Amino acid sequence: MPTFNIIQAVNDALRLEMRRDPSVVVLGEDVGRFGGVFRATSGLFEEFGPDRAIDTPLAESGIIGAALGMALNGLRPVPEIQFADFIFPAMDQIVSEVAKYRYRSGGQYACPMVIRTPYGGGIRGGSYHSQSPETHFIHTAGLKVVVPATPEDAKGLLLAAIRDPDPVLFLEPKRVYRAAKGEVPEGEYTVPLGQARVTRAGHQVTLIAWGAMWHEADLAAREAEAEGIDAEVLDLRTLQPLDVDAVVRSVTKTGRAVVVHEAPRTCGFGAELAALIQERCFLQLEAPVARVTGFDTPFPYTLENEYLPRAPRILRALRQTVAY
Amino acid sequence: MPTFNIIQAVNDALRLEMRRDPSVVVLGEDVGRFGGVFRATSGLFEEFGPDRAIDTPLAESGIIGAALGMALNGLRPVPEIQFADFIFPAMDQIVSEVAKYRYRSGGQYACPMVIRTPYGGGIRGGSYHSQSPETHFIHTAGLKVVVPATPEDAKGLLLAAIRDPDPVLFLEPKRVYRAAKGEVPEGEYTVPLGQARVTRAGHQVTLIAWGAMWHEADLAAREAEAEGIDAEVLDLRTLQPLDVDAVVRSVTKTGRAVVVHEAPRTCGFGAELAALIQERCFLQLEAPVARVTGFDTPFPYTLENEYLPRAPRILRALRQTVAY
Amino acid sequence: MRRPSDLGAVRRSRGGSAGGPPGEGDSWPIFRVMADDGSADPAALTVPDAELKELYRRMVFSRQLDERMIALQRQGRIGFYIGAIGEEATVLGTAAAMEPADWIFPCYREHAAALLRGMPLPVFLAQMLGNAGDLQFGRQMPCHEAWAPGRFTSISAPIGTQIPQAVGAAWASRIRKEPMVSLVYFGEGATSSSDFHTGLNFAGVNKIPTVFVCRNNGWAISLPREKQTASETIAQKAVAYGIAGERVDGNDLLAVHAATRRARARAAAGEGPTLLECVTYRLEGHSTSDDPKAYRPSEAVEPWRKKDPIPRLRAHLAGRGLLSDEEEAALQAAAKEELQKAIRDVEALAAKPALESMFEGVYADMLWQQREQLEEARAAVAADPRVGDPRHHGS
Amino acid sequence: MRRPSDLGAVRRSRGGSAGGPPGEGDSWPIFRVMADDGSADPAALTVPDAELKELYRRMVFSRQLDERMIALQRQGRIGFYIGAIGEEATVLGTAAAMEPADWIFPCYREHAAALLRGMPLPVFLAQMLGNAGDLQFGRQMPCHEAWAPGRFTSISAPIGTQIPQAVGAAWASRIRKEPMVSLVYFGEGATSSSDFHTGLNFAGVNKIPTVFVCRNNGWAISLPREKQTASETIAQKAVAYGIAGERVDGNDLLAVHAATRRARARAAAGEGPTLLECVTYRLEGHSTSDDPKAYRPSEAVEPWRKKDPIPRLRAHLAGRGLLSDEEEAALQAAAKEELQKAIRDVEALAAKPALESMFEGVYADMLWQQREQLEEARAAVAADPRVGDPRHHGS
Ligand SMILES: Cc1ncc(C[n+]2csc(CCOP(=O)(O)OP(=O)(O)O)c2C)c(N)n1
Ligand SMILES: Cc1ncc(C[n+]2csc(CCOP(=O)(O)OP(=O)(O)O)c2C)c(N)n1
Ligand SMILES: [Mg+2]
Ligand SMILES: [Mg+2]
Repeated sequence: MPTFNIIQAVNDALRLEMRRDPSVVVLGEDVGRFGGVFRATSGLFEEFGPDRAIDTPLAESGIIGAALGMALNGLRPVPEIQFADFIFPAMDQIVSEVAKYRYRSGGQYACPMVIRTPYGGGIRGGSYHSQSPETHFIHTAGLKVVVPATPEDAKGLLLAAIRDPDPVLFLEPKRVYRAAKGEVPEGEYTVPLGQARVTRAGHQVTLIAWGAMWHEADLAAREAEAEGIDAEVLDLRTLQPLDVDAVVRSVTKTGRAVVVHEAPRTCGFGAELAALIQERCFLQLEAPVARVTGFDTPFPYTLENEYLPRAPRILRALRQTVAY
Repeated sequence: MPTFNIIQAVNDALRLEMRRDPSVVVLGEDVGRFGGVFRATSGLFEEFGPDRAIDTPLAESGIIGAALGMALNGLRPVPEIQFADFIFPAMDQIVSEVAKYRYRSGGQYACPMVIRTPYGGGIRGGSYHSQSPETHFIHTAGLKVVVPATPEDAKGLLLAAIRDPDPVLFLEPKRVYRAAKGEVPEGEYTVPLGQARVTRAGHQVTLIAWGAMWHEADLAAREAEAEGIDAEVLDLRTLQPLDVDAVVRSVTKTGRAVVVHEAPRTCGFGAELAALIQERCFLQLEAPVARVTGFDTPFPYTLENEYLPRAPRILRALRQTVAY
Repeated sequence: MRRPSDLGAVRRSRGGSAGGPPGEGDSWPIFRVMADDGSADPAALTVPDAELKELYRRMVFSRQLDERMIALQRQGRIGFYIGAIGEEATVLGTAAAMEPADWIFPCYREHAAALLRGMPLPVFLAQMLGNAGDLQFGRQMPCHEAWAPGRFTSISAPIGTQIPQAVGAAWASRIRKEPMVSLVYFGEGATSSSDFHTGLNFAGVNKIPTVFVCRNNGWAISLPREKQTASETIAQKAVAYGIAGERVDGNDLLAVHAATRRARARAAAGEGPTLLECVTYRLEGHSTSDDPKAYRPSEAVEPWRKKDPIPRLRAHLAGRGLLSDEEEAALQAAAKEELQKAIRDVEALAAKPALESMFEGVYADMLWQQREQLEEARAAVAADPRVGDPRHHGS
Repeated sequence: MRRPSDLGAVRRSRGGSAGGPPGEGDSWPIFRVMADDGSADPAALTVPDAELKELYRRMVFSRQLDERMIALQRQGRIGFYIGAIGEEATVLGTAAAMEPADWIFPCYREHAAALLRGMPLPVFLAQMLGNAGDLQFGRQMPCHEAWAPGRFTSISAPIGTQIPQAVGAAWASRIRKEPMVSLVYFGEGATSSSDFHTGLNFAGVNKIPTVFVCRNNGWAISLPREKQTASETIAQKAVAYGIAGERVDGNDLLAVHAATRRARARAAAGEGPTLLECVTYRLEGHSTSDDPKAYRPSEAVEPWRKKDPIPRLRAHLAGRGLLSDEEEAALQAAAKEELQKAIRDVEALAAKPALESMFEGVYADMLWQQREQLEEARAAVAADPRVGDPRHHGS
């Protein structure tokens, strides 16, 4: 098995699926000839030509709007938003159109597509190259939201997402784009959407994370172990549909939960997880569900490490939750 | 004191503040000569002229972008989005610009404005004239979010919002635009942002709502009383900043909470409230915080009464929560 | 430095121009085939007689449909209506000029195009009622129909969104090397929207075969055209995108049809998209929610009533001996009868679609949220019939 | 039906045109004052000699600043840089043509305009470092400066957003009857954005006094201009908005300055906005994050290196006896020294702004969330110094 980083895994998935399915096209700013500012679509233009690796003008609403029309008419588009921070000009197309097309047309039409976009902080990107906007899309019925943490999952989840009948927002954790390396099976395989991964078994507290923050959670759990705290770690992988059974199963066992995410705390996905956990595990809970998150501020530049909910802050929350 | 409905109260507030402060202008689609599709800006064009009651072309990002520039340069704009469902084309201007301008410029600039928009269902408006998008904006640090439920509050909160140094999203509950009538003090007064209103004292369960759903909560609480359930009802009035003290105070007393909102459940503001309550009242809670909400679907047309979390569904949740 | 008025120095139109422009602005030529009295140069006729008569019949039907629906709305039998009174030549002239395999992306006044594309009248009416017969399960307001068998896409309210979508659909066919041209409708108000800009720009750069039809009906709710854009015409906006622009008398069915054929031919030949401005007029309020008296003097409307596209085409047909008074009376009566019967049939259906339809179709398969919430809704309805009752409202 | 190439039939420019256009497309005339060799018709000169020399000095300074910052980035001393190498005449010619009370809405390459507007170099540099001297508290990436005393607004990354904002600011002044004209910068890539469209349309309808400056530098990251729009020129997009459009040689400081003065005068006179296309070239990569070799052959750049605006203005000044070799050497040396000293001073400041600055300024006063979270952050940092340490990363 080759060792890939996440960019390579994404690239591999796109190439394989474009070979397998002639209806798959990629489109976006700089994704064609250049191969993407992170090189995730590198080589696709050369192999599949300008009709299937499409450079678009600088307009996110155009990218998603055109992708929607393509999807209605039988293509399987994989539009790229260059940074998740730049998804907002396309918000109307995504929220009002992509998410609602099947429903409103009574199923006469559907517009499956995978909107790929690098997200998250830790690359010294400041307020506009660091954000984690998942809440907006989890809140929008009609969309699925997927976040891989590892190269193997990146490839398998992306292949599953492209084959999925529903529109998927595929958030790629750019801080670990190159840093996260791992063996990736050759050829096609899928990792089913909607299934969390228990990456570490434990019985004292459930630690829930995804994307780049899963790596921090993993580190924190290892450090916690040295202190005698036995944490079970979940990498959610899919935020919508959430693997609620996996969450409930784990928290029912541990009685405690800590949720980690980069997005600001208020109305972040951690709030939904806390709400669900207290709804479903009320009698098992021995401590409040704790949230270790980005703060309720725009994403800062110089102080980004203070802002991000990295291992030291997670470790603190584990200690407090276990001691509650 | 005159009896006003919410539209009249909004109109009165705008007129008074435009008389008092020459920097206040209203702008948006059909708000000038016509006075707004709901007539909320009626008469302002006649009194203040086309420079201060401004008809704009059909482009929400232009409305908010222009308002931002006006605010930088000393005006106090009150842009209107004709229906909250149409706020998404302006999402980038709101989330990337309005919300972050003060912060990113180190306080060199600020762009206070009040974005007024009718929101919510119950007027047979279907998927695109019924939505409640508050989550998106509560999650966006830098914005305040206000929702009046009564004419008196509509006027006082709107006056406070216009004088507030921060940008405010002012969501007007259009189902009760005309139905909610009440005495409204003449002349200027403000209702401070960030203060919830206890509209009914009780000791068994805290019922939290806002906007049109506060009226449903109120009805449900009255019906519950007949069944011997003693609910305390909170009208939040401001969602950001939330009056967290009022919430904690009430739930600490009652030990139980039911949250009501029209927006879809997943990642709705009810999730944040549940998360906060379990964080802060963990040891007092005797039942899970319950959510009575819109469902995780686009807003339907024919079945909107089944969709909306109206009194009968709230009553059910009160019974279940009290019996837990 | 050049001002837009300099554009007046160049006036050309492929099809020739009979009479002066009916609307504002004269820097861009306006294409007409029929004079106001319905007369036309026989050499300029391109629509076969039978087809022309059929289009006339459809215009009459469209008018009756709109009037009937407005009446139903006033009687509280449907919740809302938005129609095309005065714009029938624009809607039918464009739609009829396309090929069956072409996709049509409607705005919200193109019901006549939906019916032309084969949407059965009862299905259309069930959408107006949002009842058990509605293929869209009462999920959307009236006038938000979709008809996939006719490649007539799904109407939504947000203005302009369909424009880049139409570009994407045509692009998909071109990638597969299928001959298809998409056509998309929007009002002149929509030219201010973001998606107008991205749609036309994407199409221009990539020479996508799309015909952009602007129904310039002079008003966007209460805003007159000159408050929407300072450009003298809509057609000249094509210059910004390096694409063809054409201005046509939108109340002249023959001109609209011919111009659309030309635009379609260019698109199909790989010569790129066209922005087609159809100059017409919204004779009634914006919708049944609107009362235009608050912002539009009725004098402004009068001249346009005289340009009504239906009497104009009738005069044309009559002048050419293609339509007798008896035929006219017969097709008016047939339309009335068809409508009456269909309304009766559709109103007989159950008023509400099934509860589960609220939760289905959000995703291809329900997620656990929809499954759980359907059960929750079922239990709530079972426990208390007031759950779905509009009379039981707070406040 | 008219195609954009018909536009070629009308060619006019107020200022006259010396030599052919340097860029693509020829349907819209390009305004030049200086020939490639720096020579110019004395009658066409509008900038006083002293001001011209000062602008030359600023162009040289801008070039040195960019080069120095790129070097600092390579050395890891700043995190990112995006500059204006090759575009100095466009940036300075436009900014210098405005009045002090005018507002400037930058894109992200107009650092020379910030300095011209009085932003002190050390303050600018502290923003590059995001350190304790940064007036913006290290909240944004380098090159996102703001300078309110000079009415130079706050740069953000999302493309195009500043365009309608500039319209709003000028609108506010007009409502108050203050004489102010706003100027807004953007690249040709930004003309595809939604906000370009809404900004120009709003300004057109309301005749807002705004000068829209498009730095057409040929590239938007890897995308060449012809992949951005099918219009032959950017200036012709003005036609869509019924506003004035002008195309100018962006490497000709004299032409840029004169054209901006004209546009400003029209705006101030109530004649409405102008879209000013400055045809220039991005000689380097998009930013320090970019390597243009992956998409742009260096042969494409060579002709443009010969059109570098700095040697061209130097030749002009020298030709007119306004700049000796000694003066040239002196101003180069002075720039170098000023930069060196300022960098040294600013690098000596504390690397991080105070922790509370992360929570302040989100709102005028902190809400309870920021207050509580500041305490949380303080406690976390106090308990574990690794909290702010980039080396302690998972994976
Ligand atoms: C994004 C958005 N903003 C506002 C509205 C409200 N609205 C509905 S129709 C309309 C006017 C449309 O005018 P025009 O495009 O000329 O079409 P017409 O109704 O004249 O056919 C407006 C403002 C909307 N539907 N969507
Ligand atoms: C909304 C948005 N989408 C994408 C980007 C990423 N991006 C940054 S600069 C740029 C190209 C801009 O090109 P142009 O407008 O020509 O300006 P130039 O850099 O050439 O000065 C892109 C795509 C962004 N900043 N904002
Ligand atoms: Mg119109
Ligand atoms: Mg550029």
